[in-house]
Amino acid sequence: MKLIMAIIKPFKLDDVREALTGLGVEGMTVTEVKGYGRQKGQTEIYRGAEYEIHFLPKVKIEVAVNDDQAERTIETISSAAGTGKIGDGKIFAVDLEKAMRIRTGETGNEAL
Amino acid sequence: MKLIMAIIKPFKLDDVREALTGLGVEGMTVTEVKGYGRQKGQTEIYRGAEYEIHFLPKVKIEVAVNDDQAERTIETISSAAGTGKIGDGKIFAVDLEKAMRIRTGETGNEAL
Amino acid sequence: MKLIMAIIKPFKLDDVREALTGLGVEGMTVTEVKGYGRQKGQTEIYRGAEYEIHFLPKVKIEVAVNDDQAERTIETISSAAGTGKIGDGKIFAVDLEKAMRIRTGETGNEAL
Amino acid sequence: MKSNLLKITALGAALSLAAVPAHAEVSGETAFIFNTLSFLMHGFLVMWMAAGFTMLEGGLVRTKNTSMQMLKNIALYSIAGIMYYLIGYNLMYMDVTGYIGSFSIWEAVDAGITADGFKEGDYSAGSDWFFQMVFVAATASIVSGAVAERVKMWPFLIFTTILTGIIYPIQGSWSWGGGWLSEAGFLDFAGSSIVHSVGGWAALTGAIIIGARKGKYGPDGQVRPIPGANLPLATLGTFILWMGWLGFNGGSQLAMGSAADVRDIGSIYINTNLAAAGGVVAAMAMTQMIYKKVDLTMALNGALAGLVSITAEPLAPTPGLAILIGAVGGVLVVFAVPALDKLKIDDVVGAISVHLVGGIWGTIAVVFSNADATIVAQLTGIIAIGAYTVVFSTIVWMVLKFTVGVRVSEEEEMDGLDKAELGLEAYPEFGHGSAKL
Amino acid sequence: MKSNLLKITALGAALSLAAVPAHAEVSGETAFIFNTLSFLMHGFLVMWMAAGFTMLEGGLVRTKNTSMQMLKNIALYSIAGIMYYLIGYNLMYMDVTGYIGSFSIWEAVDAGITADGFKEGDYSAGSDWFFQMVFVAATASIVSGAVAERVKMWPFLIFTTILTGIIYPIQGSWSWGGGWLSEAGFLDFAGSSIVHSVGGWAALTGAIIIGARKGKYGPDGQVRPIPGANLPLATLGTFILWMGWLGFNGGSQLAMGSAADVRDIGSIYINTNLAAAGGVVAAMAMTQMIYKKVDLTMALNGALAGLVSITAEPLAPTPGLAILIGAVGGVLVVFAVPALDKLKIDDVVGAISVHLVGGIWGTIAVVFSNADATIVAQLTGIIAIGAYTVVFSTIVWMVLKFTVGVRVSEEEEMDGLDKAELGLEAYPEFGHGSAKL
Amino acid sequence: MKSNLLKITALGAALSLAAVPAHAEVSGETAFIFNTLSFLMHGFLVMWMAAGFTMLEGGLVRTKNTSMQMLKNIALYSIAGIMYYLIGYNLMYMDVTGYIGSFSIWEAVDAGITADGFKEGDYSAGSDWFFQMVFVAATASIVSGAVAERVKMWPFLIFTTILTGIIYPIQGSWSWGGGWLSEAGFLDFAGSSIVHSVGGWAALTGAIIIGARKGKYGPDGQVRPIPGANLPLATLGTFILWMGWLGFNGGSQLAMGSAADVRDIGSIYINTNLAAAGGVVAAMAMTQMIYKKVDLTMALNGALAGLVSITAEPLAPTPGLAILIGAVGGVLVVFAVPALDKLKIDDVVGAISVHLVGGIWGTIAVVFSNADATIVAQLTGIIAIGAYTVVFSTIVWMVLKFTVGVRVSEEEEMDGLDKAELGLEAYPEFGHGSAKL
Ligand SMILES: Nc1ncnc2c1ncn2[C@@H]1O[C@H](COP(=O)(O)OP(=O)(O)O)[C@@H](O)[C@H]1O
Ligand SMILES: Nc1ncnc2c1ncn2[C@@H]1O[C@H](COP(=O)(O)OP(=O)(O)O)[C@@H](O)[C@H]1O
Ligand SMILES: Nc1ncnc2c1ncn2[C@@H]1O[C@H](COP(=O)(O)OP(=O)(O)O)[C@@H](O)[C@H]1O
Repeated sequence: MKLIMAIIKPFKLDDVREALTGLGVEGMTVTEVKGYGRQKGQTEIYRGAEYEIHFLPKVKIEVAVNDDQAERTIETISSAAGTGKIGDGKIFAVDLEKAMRIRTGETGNEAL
Repeated sequence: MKLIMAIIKPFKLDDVREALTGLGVEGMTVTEVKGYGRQKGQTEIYRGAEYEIHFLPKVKIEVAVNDDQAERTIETISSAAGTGKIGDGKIFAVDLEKAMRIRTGETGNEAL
Repeated sequence: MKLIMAIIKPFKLDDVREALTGLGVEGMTVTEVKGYGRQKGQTEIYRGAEYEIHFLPKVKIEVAVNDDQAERTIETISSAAGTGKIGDGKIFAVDLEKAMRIRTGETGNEAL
Repeated sequence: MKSNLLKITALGAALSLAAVPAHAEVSGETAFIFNTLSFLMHGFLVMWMAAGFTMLEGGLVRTKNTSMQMLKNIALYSIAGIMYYLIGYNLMYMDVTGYIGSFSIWEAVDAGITADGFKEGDYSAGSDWFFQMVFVAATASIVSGAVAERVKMWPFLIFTTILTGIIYPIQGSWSWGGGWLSEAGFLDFAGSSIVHSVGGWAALTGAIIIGARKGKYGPDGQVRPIPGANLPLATLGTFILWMGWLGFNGGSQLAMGSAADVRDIGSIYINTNLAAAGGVVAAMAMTQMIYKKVDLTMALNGALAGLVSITAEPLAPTPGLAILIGAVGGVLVVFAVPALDKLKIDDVVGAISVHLVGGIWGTIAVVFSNADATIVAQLTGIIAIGAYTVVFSTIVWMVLKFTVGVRVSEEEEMDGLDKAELGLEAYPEFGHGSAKL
Repeated sequence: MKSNLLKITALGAALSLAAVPAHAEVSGETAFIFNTLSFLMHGFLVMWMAAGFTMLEGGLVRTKNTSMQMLKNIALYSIAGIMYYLIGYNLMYMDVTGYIGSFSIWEAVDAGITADGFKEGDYSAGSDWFFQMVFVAATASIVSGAVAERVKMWPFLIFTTILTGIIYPIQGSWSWGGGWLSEAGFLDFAGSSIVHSVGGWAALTGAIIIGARKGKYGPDGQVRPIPGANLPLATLGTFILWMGWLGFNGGSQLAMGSAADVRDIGSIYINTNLAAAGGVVAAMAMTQMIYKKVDLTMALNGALAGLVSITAEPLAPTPGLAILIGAVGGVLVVFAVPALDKLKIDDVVGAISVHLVGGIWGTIAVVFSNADATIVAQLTGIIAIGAYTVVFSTIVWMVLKFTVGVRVSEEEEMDGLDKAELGLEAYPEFGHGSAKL
Repeated sequence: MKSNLLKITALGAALSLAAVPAHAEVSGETAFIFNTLSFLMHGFLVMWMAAGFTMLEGGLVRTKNTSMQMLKNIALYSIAGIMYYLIGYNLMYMDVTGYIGSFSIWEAVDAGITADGFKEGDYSAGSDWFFQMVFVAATASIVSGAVAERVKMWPFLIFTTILTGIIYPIQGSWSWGGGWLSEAGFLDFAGSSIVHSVGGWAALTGAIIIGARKGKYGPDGQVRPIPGANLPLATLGTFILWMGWLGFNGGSQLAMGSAADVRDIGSIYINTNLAAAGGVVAAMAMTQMIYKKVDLTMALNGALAGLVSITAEPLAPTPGLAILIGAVGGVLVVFAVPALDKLKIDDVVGAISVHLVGGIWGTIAVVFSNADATIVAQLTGIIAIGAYTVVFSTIVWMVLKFTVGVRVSEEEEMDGLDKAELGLEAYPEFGHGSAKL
């Protein structure tokens, strides 16, 4: 199993959710985050003083999928979240050793 | 070492924290998240229009434990967080390569 | 590649960010979290009743780096975030299998 | 607000209740003070409504547009005052030909205070100006709520400038200025039509011309609700408006210098308050019945719809009738909001449903309690004011659209106006202790 | 609020300060206008207290119950007005037998305005109704704060209906309506007992019958604080109440038509304000001494306790005594809040400590400054009003409990009333830019 | 606020507009009631400004200091009232020698009400006290905003005690108390200098002595903005202050018992309102021109700067001039804020720029409309009041600094004052459903 983490633009969340649902992914966890990458923050003025906002609002989604689905999930997120502009985000994948559904106690792929 | 992530119902947080303390787990990180699994969101009405709330409020806990404790930690979370109803949540575990306590610089199991 | 997660004191965030920039790390994701470790919560009084605040506000940073940079990143965070007092925080590292930059589709080290 | 002529007629009707030696024992100067005080006291209550609109709208937009809503409202209130001084007041009240007053700066010649003593009903001209001025601002606030979250700031403020300086005053001259509508027998005590519908019509044309927020309506016509970010703020705004409305309607008695006048102001307070109460209860009952859940935002809109509905005639109804008139307003708003959505007219805060629908209903409802009102005259006023405001507003919005543009870019809309147009956030913090993100 | 008879006595005492040619130079109609204006102006201040209660309570509950608190308060204010019109006012003031008035709808027969001229102390009946009405709403607001976060909405609103339509007016007839308590010499100028304690008793029975919030008290009796979610909102609410209280007490002078009356209103403003100040300082000092930290929520409660304490006699005390009376109120609240917790009576916002404890203290404190007050009469009033309200409220809460139920399910309580009963959230956003979660 | 002597002069000027049979038809007692009512009504508006300052400051600090800002403001308002009663009022108005009044507790001897009837301009002493008292609190609020986020609570409250009990009243005696400054011809109608600059000077010395917030200024002199956490709250506060200011300036007419007086109050309302409007528009235009983006917080500060600027002479200017005076205030604030930052004087909410800079400008601007004002007298007042306040404040701040300390530790500052000094959080929740974190 893989745990796929993607950091995307907040307003792309709905598109990504719909795309993943279309793929049969049945669960997702979302966190409000801030971040920067090549898309550096912006310069703003507040009460006459310039300052750099280093972190921009993003949304992090986490999806646990079985190994077969991993590649397709990444691609789906990538195409649903992309706008072609800087700040589109990143996708990371780590190996997921265990998964358990609390209600039933199922583990492994069953639990996803 | 393992990093155990569990997504649970918010009001179960205190029970889980107490159960883990009982187990001797000495640290924990909590994040406010939203998510869905088999428990799909609900339909609500707002100003005369129906809409689906896709994501429900959950709490994500992260606990780093040594390998021996991992299994017991998962079980403890599972039983403390369970209500038997949908939406009880999921537990994931990934392999934790390194851990460090910033204050002392200790690493590995010492750091947990 | 490694995904480095560090839980630090909120007011240390800027120092850590600057230190990492100095190191050439080009991206970072930050999450507002609460947590406890050896630094247990505090006792407070509210309307005449004592109570323990179990979780204290922290900030979690996540940085994906290539294998070579991992060690140096951990050390940099550690020294930038440290105050020598309890509650300084922890750093965790997990193996990162895949990374992708959404905008360009680059993967692996290129994507970081 | 209506001319003194109309007022005296209305009073005549009201007085039939009890024989009153009106003004018998109050000296001319004392009456002058009372009348002026009424404008001032009720005026500061109406001024307070500016805060009410701001909080209401601030609570019903998304966080990313909240600061902009704050700015637009404090700016429009400022502009309204300045414009009403520079052009508006005299356009509305000075040498009205029937259709329009004169273009000139307002100057306080306090005709009321003369060496020859005081005439019945005299008051200080400045206090009247102050009271009238806060009404104009209300009209502009209505528009700001409807077109929130996508209109560009400066074009919106240009529209506000024209609305408060020209559009509102001209139609106001027809009725309160003593022009043709007042001759035609049109009755609108405190402005269900003259203030609220005008704001509502301007909001409607704006909402249509600017278009709906991105994502509000799905491709197959489905409606995607965009919940307001801060309901306590919206509730606070509603209470502020409720309080201010006592001044809005109470001060529109235009006099407090006799026992009968102050008694009437009391009746107006009661009716205004109970109409709002009726609106709340009706909206709650309706949403419970239709949707099986009470909708807080509809209850708030219900209160406001009740207030708008009673505004055209807050004096003549019995309290029981006032409750009913307000309740009908509350019911109407529950239906109007989804109806507008079906038409894909995107009104962020329900301003059109409250102020336009409620305003029309309230103007019609005058005939139920005021014997001097005729349905023909009322409809004449509703239609004339509506047609005029729609045409004039459309022209202004259109000119703005094809010159400077009225709508922010899609990306700016996504990022939110706070970031895009103001470069700041309403709640900029992230991480309880970290200030400098 | 007290009958005019009582007022004149009180005035007599106050006037001993300086020889005053009361009403000598004010014409009857002018006095009528002033008296009526006092009701109206102070009435809109008291109306504003509805917003104060709403914000205070909204700030002291958890986010998941905030919208519900908004709704309950705007609904109860609406219902209070309608019920006081339909039954309450006449039950309290019309043909009071000594124990009860008459069951009938209020009708404004403006007795004050007649062809024969004006009698001393005349005012418009409607303005009095308006002023009285806003008091009823305050009573209901007190209950809503205490039983927040677990009571079911509609049953709560049914309780409110009965409280404002029947429970409050009947006991009100005993004193302000001129019934047996006023004959017995019971003095309660603006309602420490008649308004605040009644609300407090109804809240107490409610809190006991409905039971504590889940998780508030641990298995071994320990108290688990549940901090309020929004302290700025609670502070705003306190300031609103403070402002409104000037109207609450000032307007209870019932007249402004003579130099002596308006002078007395001034004294009332001063004492009301300073009692609140005393309450704040005392609560701050107490929490600093006992807990080594000042508690903001206690300071807010201290202000309100000071206000409640001075309400039974805001005119007679010197400013120094007013500070003291308020300060004792502030001290009492610091002890009452944990004491109630020890009894496992869960009062979400401290309403019982503020309004019931403060109300009893204030009613007793009348004897320190008003020579006409006797401790026996004051205790008679306190006990009679308390016993009556407890019995009546208990019956209503019990009937509700065993019919429709008064408490939401455990799961609904966990999810919060906003989600469970209203289907919405007070602050629905998540992710600064994502509106549609 | 100025002595009656001054007022009558001012009136003389104003009356030249129209021949007025002042007070001709109003009986002595009726005038007494009107005058007193003006103090009371305008007094509750100024009291409301306490809430305005609280919300403004609460919105412009960071979340971690919000509760402390709430507490400090409700505490200072309480202390101001008590101190002004115990010492302040008599020090300012009782037997003023020219430089100071007498040390004694205020006692309401209602000189105005005598058996001999009423003299021109009489009012109840208590109402005057109430109106004056709320002014003192405003002075203290100004300080609280500037030194927020790092000053220790109790030392700050000690400073407040001295400021409101001694510093403010002594200089007040020089002008409004009839002392040497009023003899010198210094004119400050409602307190641009006497209230606002005094607060501003005390804030300035405090901000310098306490030092900047950690992290506000970088090592190389760069300015790091620390955005306020809640702009809707700050906007609400601004609207509250705007409303309250109508009372602040309007009530400073000190009389309402003649047609001319109430007319003048009307003019004051208009000018006050339009000066604020001018301030908003000017600040918006300036920030747009200089920074290419409108800054909401500057627009809010602009409104307040406009209000402060018109306060020294809100009666004499034409509305057009009032707009201009306010606009200059709005422009000044846009430059003053970054200028102070360049000097590394850390003023959290812009209090010094608004109240001190605006106050000086307003005091000078009197000469543009009031023929009795001389630039020499105005500068004398500005300098004398400034020097006195700076010296006295410096001494108090310094004594506090070297005894109990004025600043929290660096760690407490990092954690926030709410946690460090109060042990609670303004918004304690985390996780929508989890209350007990
Ligand atoms: N190396 C990294 N480690 C962790 N998070 C990252 C990293 N790089 C980018 N991110 C996250 O991804 C978000 C989007 O990054 P973006 O600016 O699009 O990066 P790039 O342009 O480099 O692809 C950032 O806001 C940040 O939250
Ligand atoms: N595949 C998944 N990947 C990531 N998070 C998930 C996944 N499935 C569920 N979750 C998280 O767990 C929470 C609880 O899921 P739940 O509805 O109880 O799932 P199930 O009924 O499938 O066990 C969800 O709200 C979501 O945050
Ligand atoms: N075992 C753990 N698993 C997950 N997070 C932890 C763990 N231990 C500590 N943390 C996180 O690190 C933060 C800082 O911990 P701290 O109190 O400094 O720990 P210690 O004193 O044990 O090093 C905590 O608030 C918590 O968020």
